[in-house]
This record gives sequence, C-alpha cells and structure tokens, in this order.
Amino acid sequence: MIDLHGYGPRLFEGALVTIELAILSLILAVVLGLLTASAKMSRSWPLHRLGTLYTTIIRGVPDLVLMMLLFFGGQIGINMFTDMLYDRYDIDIFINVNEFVAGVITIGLIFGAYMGETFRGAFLAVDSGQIEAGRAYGMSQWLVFRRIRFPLMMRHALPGLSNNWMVLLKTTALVSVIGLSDMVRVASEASKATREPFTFMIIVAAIYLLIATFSEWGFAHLQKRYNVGFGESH
Amino acid sequence: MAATPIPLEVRNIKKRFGNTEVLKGLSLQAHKGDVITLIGASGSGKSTFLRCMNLLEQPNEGDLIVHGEEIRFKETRHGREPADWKQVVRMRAKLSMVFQSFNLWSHMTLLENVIEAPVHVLGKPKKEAVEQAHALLERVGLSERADYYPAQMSGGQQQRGAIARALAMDPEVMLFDEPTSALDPELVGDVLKVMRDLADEGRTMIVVTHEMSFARDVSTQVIYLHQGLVEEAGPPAEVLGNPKSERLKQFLAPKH
Amino acid sequence: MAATPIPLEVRNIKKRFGNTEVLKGLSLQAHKGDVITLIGASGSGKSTFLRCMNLLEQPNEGDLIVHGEEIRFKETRHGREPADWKQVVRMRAKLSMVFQSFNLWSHMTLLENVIEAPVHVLGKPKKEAVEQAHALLERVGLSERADYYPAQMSGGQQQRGAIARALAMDPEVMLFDEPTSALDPELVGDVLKVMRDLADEGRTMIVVTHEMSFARDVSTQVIYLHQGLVEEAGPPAEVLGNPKSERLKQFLAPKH
Amino acid sequence: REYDKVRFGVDVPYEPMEYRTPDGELTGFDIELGNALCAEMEIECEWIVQGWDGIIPGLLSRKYDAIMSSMTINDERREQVLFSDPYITPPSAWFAPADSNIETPNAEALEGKTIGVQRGTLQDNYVTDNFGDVARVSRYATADDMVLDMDAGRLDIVFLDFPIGKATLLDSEAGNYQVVGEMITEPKKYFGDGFGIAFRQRDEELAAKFNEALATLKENGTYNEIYNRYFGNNNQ
Amino acid sequence: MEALIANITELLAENTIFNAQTLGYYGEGLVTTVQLVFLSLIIGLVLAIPLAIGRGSKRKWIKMPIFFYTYVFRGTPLLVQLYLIYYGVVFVEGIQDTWLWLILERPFYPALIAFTLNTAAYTTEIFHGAIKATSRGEIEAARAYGMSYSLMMRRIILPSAFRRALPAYGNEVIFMLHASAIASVVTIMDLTGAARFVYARFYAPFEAFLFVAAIYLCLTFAILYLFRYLEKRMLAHLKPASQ
Ligand SMILES: Nc1ncnc2c1ncn2[C@@H]1O[C@H](COP(=O)(O)OP(=O)(O)OP(=O)(O)O)[C@@H](O)[C@H]1O
Ligand SMILES: Nc1ncnc2c1ncn2[C@@H]1O[C@H](COP(=O)(O)OP(=O)(O)OP(=O)(O)O)[C@@H](O)[C@H]1O
Ligand SMILES: [Mg+2]
Ligand SMILES: [Mg+2]
Repeated sequence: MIDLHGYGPRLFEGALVTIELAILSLILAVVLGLLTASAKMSRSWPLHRLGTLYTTIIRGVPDLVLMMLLFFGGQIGINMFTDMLYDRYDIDIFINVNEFVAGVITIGLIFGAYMGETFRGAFLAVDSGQIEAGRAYGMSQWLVFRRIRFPLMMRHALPGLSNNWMVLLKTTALVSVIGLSDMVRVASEASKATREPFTFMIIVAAIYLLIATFSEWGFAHLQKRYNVGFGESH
Repeated sequence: MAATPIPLEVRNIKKRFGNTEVLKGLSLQAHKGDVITLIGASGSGKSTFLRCMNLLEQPNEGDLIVHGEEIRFKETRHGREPADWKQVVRMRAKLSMVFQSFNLWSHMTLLENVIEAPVHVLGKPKKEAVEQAHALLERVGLSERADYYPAQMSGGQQQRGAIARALAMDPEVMLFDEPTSALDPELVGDVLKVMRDLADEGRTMIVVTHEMSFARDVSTQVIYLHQGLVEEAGPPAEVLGNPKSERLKQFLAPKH
Repeated sequence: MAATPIPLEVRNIKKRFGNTEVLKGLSLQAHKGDVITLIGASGSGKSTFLRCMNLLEQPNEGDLIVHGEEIRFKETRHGREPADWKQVVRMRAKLSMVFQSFNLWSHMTLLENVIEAPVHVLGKPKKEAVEQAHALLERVGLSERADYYPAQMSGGQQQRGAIARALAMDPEVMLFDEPTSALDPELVGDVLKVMRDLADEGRTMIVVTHEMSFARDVSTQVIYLHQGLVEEAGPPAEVLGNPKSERLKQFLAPKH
Repeated sequence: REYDKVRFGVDVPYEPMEYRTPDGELTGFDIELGNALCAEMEIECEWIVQGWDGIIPGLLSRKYDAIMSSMTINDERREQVLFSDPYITPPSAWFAPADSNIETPNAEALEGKTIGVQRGTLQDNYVTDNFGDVARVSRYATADDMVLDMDAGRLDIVFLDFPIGKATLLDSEAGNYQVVGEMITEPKKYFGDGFGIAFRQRDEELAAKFNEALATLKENGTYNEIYNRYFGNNNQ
Repeated sequence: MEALIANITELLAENTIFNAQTLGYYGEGLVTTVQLVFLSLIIGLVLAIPLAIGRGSKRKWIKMPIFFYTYVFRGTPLLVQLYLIYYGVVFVEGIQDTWLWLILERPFYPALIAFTLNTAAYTTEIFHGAIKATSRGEIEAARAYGMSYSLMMRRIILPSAFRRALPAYGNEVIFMLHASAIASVVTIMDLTGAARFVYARFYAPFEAFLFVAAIYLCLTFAILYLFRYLEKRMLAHLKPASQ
C-alpha cells in the first residue's frame, strides 16, 4: 500500500475543494457560455461586439495572470473604495474577496469564453426549420429556446463541452496561487515535506483520472439523452 | 347579430429582400371552408407570401387580419416589426403551418411532437392533449407510430405526422408549403389523401403546391402568382381549365 | 474474331441482411447500348441490387462479370468477400454510379470533383483531365459553375455535376439510383434531359427510377422487382403497356 | 488606531522556517516567533497560507496585514512594503555533491557549471549577477525540485539559505552532500539585512509595535529559546 | 499623437523595470515559448493524424492502446506529465549512460516531449471526431469510383475532416500556448519564466505580469487571425455563394 505519511485526510479535503470548484465553475461557465453565444448571434451590434471582445480578451490572457488580476486587482479595487470611505467619512470596513468565490468566478469567466464558442457552433448546427416550426406554432422566444433550440443544440455541443470540462478540471489547480488548498496544492506540500514527489504526483494523476472517468460516464449519459431520436431506425 | 369574422384576411402585402421587391402587393381573403391553392413558377414568391401570413417573414407593407383582429406594426431601426409580439404569438396559434421539409422536432417522439404546442402554448392539460393526439394520429393513419422518432419514419409518415401536429392546435386556417414535394412519388398519395379529407371536412386551408390534380379537384380558389403579383385568380375550373394569360398557359403545359 | 465482351453480366445474385433475404436470385445482362430500368415498390430491393453490381454491398451468392472478367470471391470469417480488392477497384472504375443524394465531395469545387477520380484512380495527366472536365461540364450545362462548391449549387445542378463526374471515368456502364427523386419537381426535367441525351448516344445504363415516362420512352428493357425477385421483365412497351401480373398492374395504376 | 488582530501571510513549506505537520497544523521558526510576538503584544494572530507568487499582492490588497515568511529585507522590496527590524539573519551557502571537485566557488571554478537556485530568491539575484555570464543558472520553483535534479546529475552545485540547505541536503541525505566554501552574508545589496516582517507602507505604527515586541523577546530570552529549538546545534 | 508618444517615453524613462536587461529576458522567453509551442504543435499534429485514423479502426488491438493513450494524457494534468518526464526518467536505471541522456539532460527536450504527447492526445480526439463525421455518401462515392482505402483517406476523408476540425483545433492551439506557461517548472526560461524572474527581482507583480499578459495577448491574436484566415479559405465550401 502507498504510504501517505498522514496526508490522506488533507488530500481528500483537497480533492473535495477541486471537485466543488470545478463543478461550480462549470455551471458558471455554461451560463456565461450560453449568454455569450446568444450575444454573438444577436442582431444587436453592441451585444455582438461585447461578446466578441469578451471571448477574445479572455482567451488571449494566460489563466494565471487573469486569476491574479481578478483576485488581487479586484481586492485593490474594492479597497480603493473602502479607503476612500475611511479617509473621507472615517468608516472603516474591509470587504474581503473570498478566494473560493474568486476562484469560481475566474475559472468560470475563462471557460465561459471557450464554452461560448462551443455553444455558438452548436447553435448554428441546429436545423433552422425546426426552430421555425416552433415559432409557427405560437411558441414564445423563451419557449422555443427551452423546448427546442437548447435540447437540439446540446447534441452538437456535448463533445466540445466534454473537452472543455477536461481542461477546466485541471485548470482548477491554478487556485493555489490565490491561497486555496486544492488537491494539487496539498500534494505539492506533502511531496515537499516528505521528499516523495512522485508518490503524490501519481496519486493526484489517479484522482484526476478517476474524476475524468466518472464525468465521461456522465457525458455518455447526456449524449444518450440528447441523441434521442437521432439513433438508428427501428 | 354580428357575422363571424373572416378567419384570415391579407391586404396589399409587399415584401423586399434587400433591394429586390419579391411581393409587390398581394391580397387574399380566406373565408371559412375555403381551400385556396397558390401556384406559380419557382421564385414567384409563393413561399414568401405564405410565410408573411404567419409573420415568419415581416412584410414591409400591408395589413394582416386574423379572425377579425388586426395585427399592429411599428417601425424600428431594423424595419417594420409587429408592435406586440404577444399578439403575434396568439395569432400564430390560430394559423398552423405544415412545411415542405416537415420540420418535426427530431428529439421528440411523434406523440410528443403532437402534444407539444397544445400543452405549452395553449396550456391544455397533458392528459387531454394525449387523448386528442391519439385520435389525430389515428385519423392520419399513424396510430402505430406514436412512439417513433421522426428519423425512424418515412417521409410520407413524417408529413402526415406534421399534419396531425398542425391539427392539434385546432387552427382557424392551415397553411401548407409544398407539403408533398419532398416526398418520393409513392408516398405523395397518402399525404394528399389526408389533405383531401381535411378539405371535405370544411377546414380552411391555404396550399402552395405543384400538384395540379389537387388544385383542380380540391380547391375552391386558385391563385397564380408571377413575380410577386397575382396574374390570374378564380375558381379552379376557370383558372386551370381556361387560362387567359400566356404565361399561365405555358406554366400548365406538360413538361416532358 | 472474338466478340467484344458484354459490359456487365450478373448471375443469380442473392443477398441477406441478417436473417432476411432481400435479393433472392437476380440476373441481368447489360449489352452495349442497353438502357435498363429497374422499377418496383419501396423495399423491393432495387437499390440493393444496384449496389451489389459494383460491390458496395457484398452479395452472398452469385457471379459478377465485368467486361468479360469474372470477379473472384473468397469465404472469410465475415462472410463472402472479394478475393482480390485490386480487382474490385479496377472493376469499379469501369462502373460509374450516380447516387440519389448526389454525394459530391463537399470540400472540392465542381471541377475538382470531376477530375478527382480520373487523375488519382486512372492516373490521367491533370491537364488532360481538366480539359475533358470542361467539355463534360459544358455538356451538362454547368460550364459556368466549374469553380463552385457543391453547397453553392441547387440540387439539380449538383446531380448534373454528379453525372459529369461519372462520365469523366468514361465508364462501361453507368448506374443510376433514383437520380431525380431528391429533386424539386421543377429541377427533375434538367436531369432527365441529360440522361436522355446519354441514352441517345448509346451509353450503357442501368437506372433505378420512379419516372415512368423515362422508363417508357428511353429504356430498352424494364425490370419490375418484387420482394427480391424479378416479377416481370422485357421491352417497356410490353411490361408497362401490357402488364401481366396483378401487382405490376396495381403498381402502375395512377395514384390519385 | 487599535490593533486587536493581525493576519500574517505565509508560504509553506519552507522547512524549518515554516511548514505544516501532516494533519495541517502550521509550525516552524517563523510561526512560533510570530505567535510569541503576538502574545507579547496581547493581540490575536491568524495565519493565512498564500503561494509565493501572490504574497506581496496579497499584502497590498489587504488580504492580510503582514508577511512573515522568510522574506529577505532589500531595497527593491522596500519600495513596495515596509519592513520590521530583521528578526533573523541566516547566511547563504553553496552545497555540492560529496564528490564534487569545486573547492572555492568563484567565477573560475564555476565556469561552465550548472548552478541551481530557487527562482526569485536573493540567491537567484546574486548568482545571476555574479556568475550568470560564466555558468548556466537553472531556476527552480522549490528547493526539493533542485535536490531531485542534483540527484539526477543535471546540477553541479546549488546556492541556498543555509538552514534550508541543511534541512534538505545535509540532514536528510547524510553523506551525499557537502557545504562548499564559506557562509555568505555580504554584500548587503543582495543579502540585505536578514529576514523581516513586511507591512503595508502606511502601517508604520504597527511595524513599530512589532519592533518593540521583538526587542522585548530578545531581552527576556524567549527569542533564544525558540532559536535554539530550531538551530541549536549550529552556532549561526 | 505626439503628446501620447511623449507620455510613453516619459513613462519608460521613469520605470525601473523595463530596461535593456529585462526586455532581453522577455525577448528570450518569447523565443523559447514560440519554439516550444510551435514544435510541439507540429510534431503533435503529425502524430495525431495516424493515431486518429487508428483510433477509428475496427481492430481492437489498434484501437484500444490509442484510446488508452488519449485517455491518460487528456485525463491527467500536463504539469504531472512534464514532471514525470523531466524528473522521473532519472529513476530509469542507467539512463544517464545512454545517448538518450544527451537529449534528456537539458530541460528543453523533456518539455517538448511532454507537450507533444499532450497535444497529440487532444488533437487525436479532435480529428477522430471529425473523421467520424465524414458524410457516408461521400465515402460511398469514393469507393464507387474505385478509390483504394489509402487514396480515399488521403483525398477525401482527411481533407474534409481537417477542415471540419479547424475551429476545435484552433482552440487547442490556444490552450497549448497558455499551457506552455508551466515550462518554467522545469527551469525553462519561457515567457512566464521571464515574468516570474522579473517580478522576483523587482517585486512589481502587476507590471511584470501585465506586460507578459500583453505579449500573450498578441500571440493569441496572431493565432486567432491565422485561423480566421484559414477558415475563410478552407471552409469556403460550406458557405453559400456570394454571387
Ligand atoms: N431570405 C431571403 N433573402 C433574399 N432573397 C430571398 C429570401 N427568401 C426568398 N428570396 C427570394 O425571393 C424570391 C421568392 O422566393 P420564394 O421562396 O417565395 O419563391 P417560391 O415561389 O416559393 O419558389 P419555389 O417554388 O422555388 O419554392 C426568390 O427570388 C428568392 O430568391
Ligand atoms: N444495411 C441494411 N441492413 C438491413 N436491411 C437493409 C439494409 N439495406 C436495405 N435493407 C432492407 O432491404 C430491403 C430492400 O431495400 P432497398 O433499399 O434495396 O429497397 P429499394 O427497392 O431501393 O427501396 P426504395 O424505393 O425505398 O429505395 C428493405 O426491406 C430494406 O429495409
Ligand atoms: Mg417555396
Ligand atoms: Mg432505393
């Protein structure tokens, strides 16, 4: 059996942090991605521009830099405001940007941009005739989206989504730079303390693989669900 | 005593795409029980006209009155648009369209397709919608296929399914855009038969078609479009049996 | 003096999918200049028969002789297979197929589509292939469209392009699988005209079709398939004008 | 202004200065001294773990009020933060494999060699400026990566804080490594004034309080007691 | 305009961070990053094509190992892969005495190997998907015209699959550029390495990292532009004609 030198519980906690972070960021990224895709496909010029700006800038800047800018830069921005309150009105408050929240927001923001592109491609692949049929039967925009556009789009989006998720999962390791103890951070501490870097590297890799396996399984289910009606004929 | 309102009236509709005017002022009155067929060469504007009727295309000019209610328009930066989308949604629920390429929703079974709009647009209780759907599928001869997905059915079956879906809305007027032209010749008959039955029942229908026999035998009025204008219109016996315009004569001449 | 070999001969072909026997022993001889039409109800095995001729499906039994050369088969674990794939490739180059859904290669322009197989399969010099391709596109009325991609052309244009592609192989026999049934009625005429010209020129052709007028006017022989067997065969005047079997009579009866 | 609580930023592990026991408890020289300082001032203190890359930004953005994480006092850092008086001045030292042929690490002896340093440390600056032209400098994220690579034979010599080198190379791999040459504390330009606690520039009052407390601890023997626990068997 | 230039010169004169030396570090870092990313992408691409074909093979003994490879390399962090290849090879007995050591001694090649294997795994999956999506009809047409398997692959399947894969592959290239930032873990002075170095010397995190972010942004723009150009040219066949 592998000797964890007593780091087992902390590694487990770290893995939980990683998973929570990944799932919450994924949700945020999906929401942002849907909004971005809609913005980029909209007729409105400012929205279109905004979407393009967001996807290009975010994809352009390295994740680490973005993380530091948002976390520390965001804090400094808030501090400027509270400092002003202190100087002018003698109100002394400190609003702390929570690292977990900052981590979720940053990773969500980054992958929102990639998801946006994935969704946009998928939306474009949906047969416009079926959307038209929805409208022709008196469905409102939202109803068409919920009942027809979205489920049909998912079929095309899923392979891209699963790729993005794989990358996102591993990007969560970035949060150690803002002081969160995710599984990679714990493992690297453990390997420094015990001088057994490979033990902990392999364990981390194995946990990632495990999560990947579960999520592939989940994606296979989704694939099946959204592929309904496209399978082989009777 | 007020007369029942006309199901659909269209007045002087014009439509431009970019700089080309595709519809140059078309009008039409569909009274209860009318079966109006639109014929004309490719590109003459039949589909566009039909799509303007339920506002899948926004006409640049002209009025639309559905069951006595006039659709309100407003001018926006993007051109003329309906003033009240709620009104449009309500109006569309009264006009059911059957498309050339069926456009059944591919992620739903046939039954789900048929109950979708009644349940989510009209707010019908699901149980009731399902019962009605089974009756309709029976009518179009598809009761065995209720649980099939569109991809598992032949074109003719899909089109009959699409007709059932349209009927489920219990529409004032049914709009058909070349409902048989995407079908193999052998499947055309089934669909035409269903449409004939609907006509016999007194449904109000507007049909774009290439099937002259249908136009001749079933419709109450034939409208021949040419380059966005009505070239000839009238009862089928007159328009098809005794065409006046040269163009229509040529259009009706056998192809091979 | 040896007689020129028969372009295509098929003897007693049988084909099973799983447990159902779809072709139950079909034979056919296509002599030079023959235009053979295959007709029959949906599911009768027309497409499968045609696909067996150039081995897109592997027949479970029966022989295939192309231009006097018999295709050799061997039994493998996966069933009966050609013994020599090189021979199949050579033989396929002599039989050009035109598909119902055209199947032009979407990443190539029309011209590239036409020269692809001559250059890469037959090893023709590119310059020569291009010249020939232009001549062929001219023939099918598409000389203006040489640099268009398939997605940029109408169905009728795509199908005529596919015919040009098939002709570029200078095939012994051309196989057509419902070449017009994916087309809007108005585009059918163009394609049929090109096929008529080919027949007049003395091309050997085997055509699966629903266009009875084509079968009647153009073909030298009509074969009516029913459930994987030949029910009637002979000159069109006889088979279509004076059908013997009840089934064929019904098949030929007007639909509406 | 009243201070009833101080938050320290610290990067772990950097044995024996600051590290965690396997169950997650923080310990080490800095931690114990910091806690003792707080006790002396009768304020509460809290430790916040923060990666090195973000440690100064964290202070500036008020994630915590002070950094006590083996940070060397020097001029460039002084532009960003305010330092306390130095609380320890550890020397730096050269470490090489036991069979190394380098005797005095000078430009001549190091010519063509590969030198390992921890990226962004004062040792890095020193080596880069003095030997960067003659030798190859490899920069590592951690001291342990450096040891691994010296084991692998990719490094000829490394330059480290002496306590760190001692803990990672001499104590744990006895006999494989040796200290080469002198302990180094000069010039001040690189080696500064030892380790200090960093504060935001405007918190002069807080820094003064810490300096006062540090002086008291040095006087009353608490400092020596902690020092001896960590570096007792060495006279530095 | 002149005022702007004056402003910038003034700013540059005031700053202590961007001098000839640090700019030199950034320059070298840029070269290293570009080399590393470019080479690993090219080699990864070349590897991915046969792997993607094999991934769709009917034979289990070809398909399964490739699947396993992509699964492991996509499922674990690049950092771990890099770490194991750089620090881990040493544990192979006697490797230091073989010619391999000449390659593995310097950090550049281990990093190149790790990056290449990683991007090849992702690219294999992208291409595999695109190949699977090739229209059945087009494949049949190719067979019907007497094309052999290899000719069909070369002329029909791969060219059309490559075009379809282009957008997804563009994303992969950008991912790779960003991922390359971890090269500094194995002592390579790439762009991020240079930024960390400059940061550590001057303790000016925002300047050091913002500057490097700007360089990455330029690189990304170049990539996006290149791909937009490629898509315009190679995906022309998907657009309706603009007569
Ligand atoms: N969205 C559009 N943008 C630009 N032009 C259009 C658009 N839709 C239709 N047109 C043009 O409008 C004209 C009429 O088209 P429409 O589809 O209504 O003809 P149709 O009579 O239905 O023809 P068909 O029998 O081929 O279906 C055509 O010239 C067509 O090219
Ligand atoms: N790959 C296959 N697997 C199983 N059954 C098949 C397959 N291909 C065809 N069949 C079956 O073989 C029979 C003959 O099919 P085929 O396509 O040859 O008919 P067809 O005469 O061309 O019909 P249509 O006019 O509809 O094209 C049908 O019952 C069909 O379901
Ligand atoms: Mg139309
Ligand atoms: Mg068929």
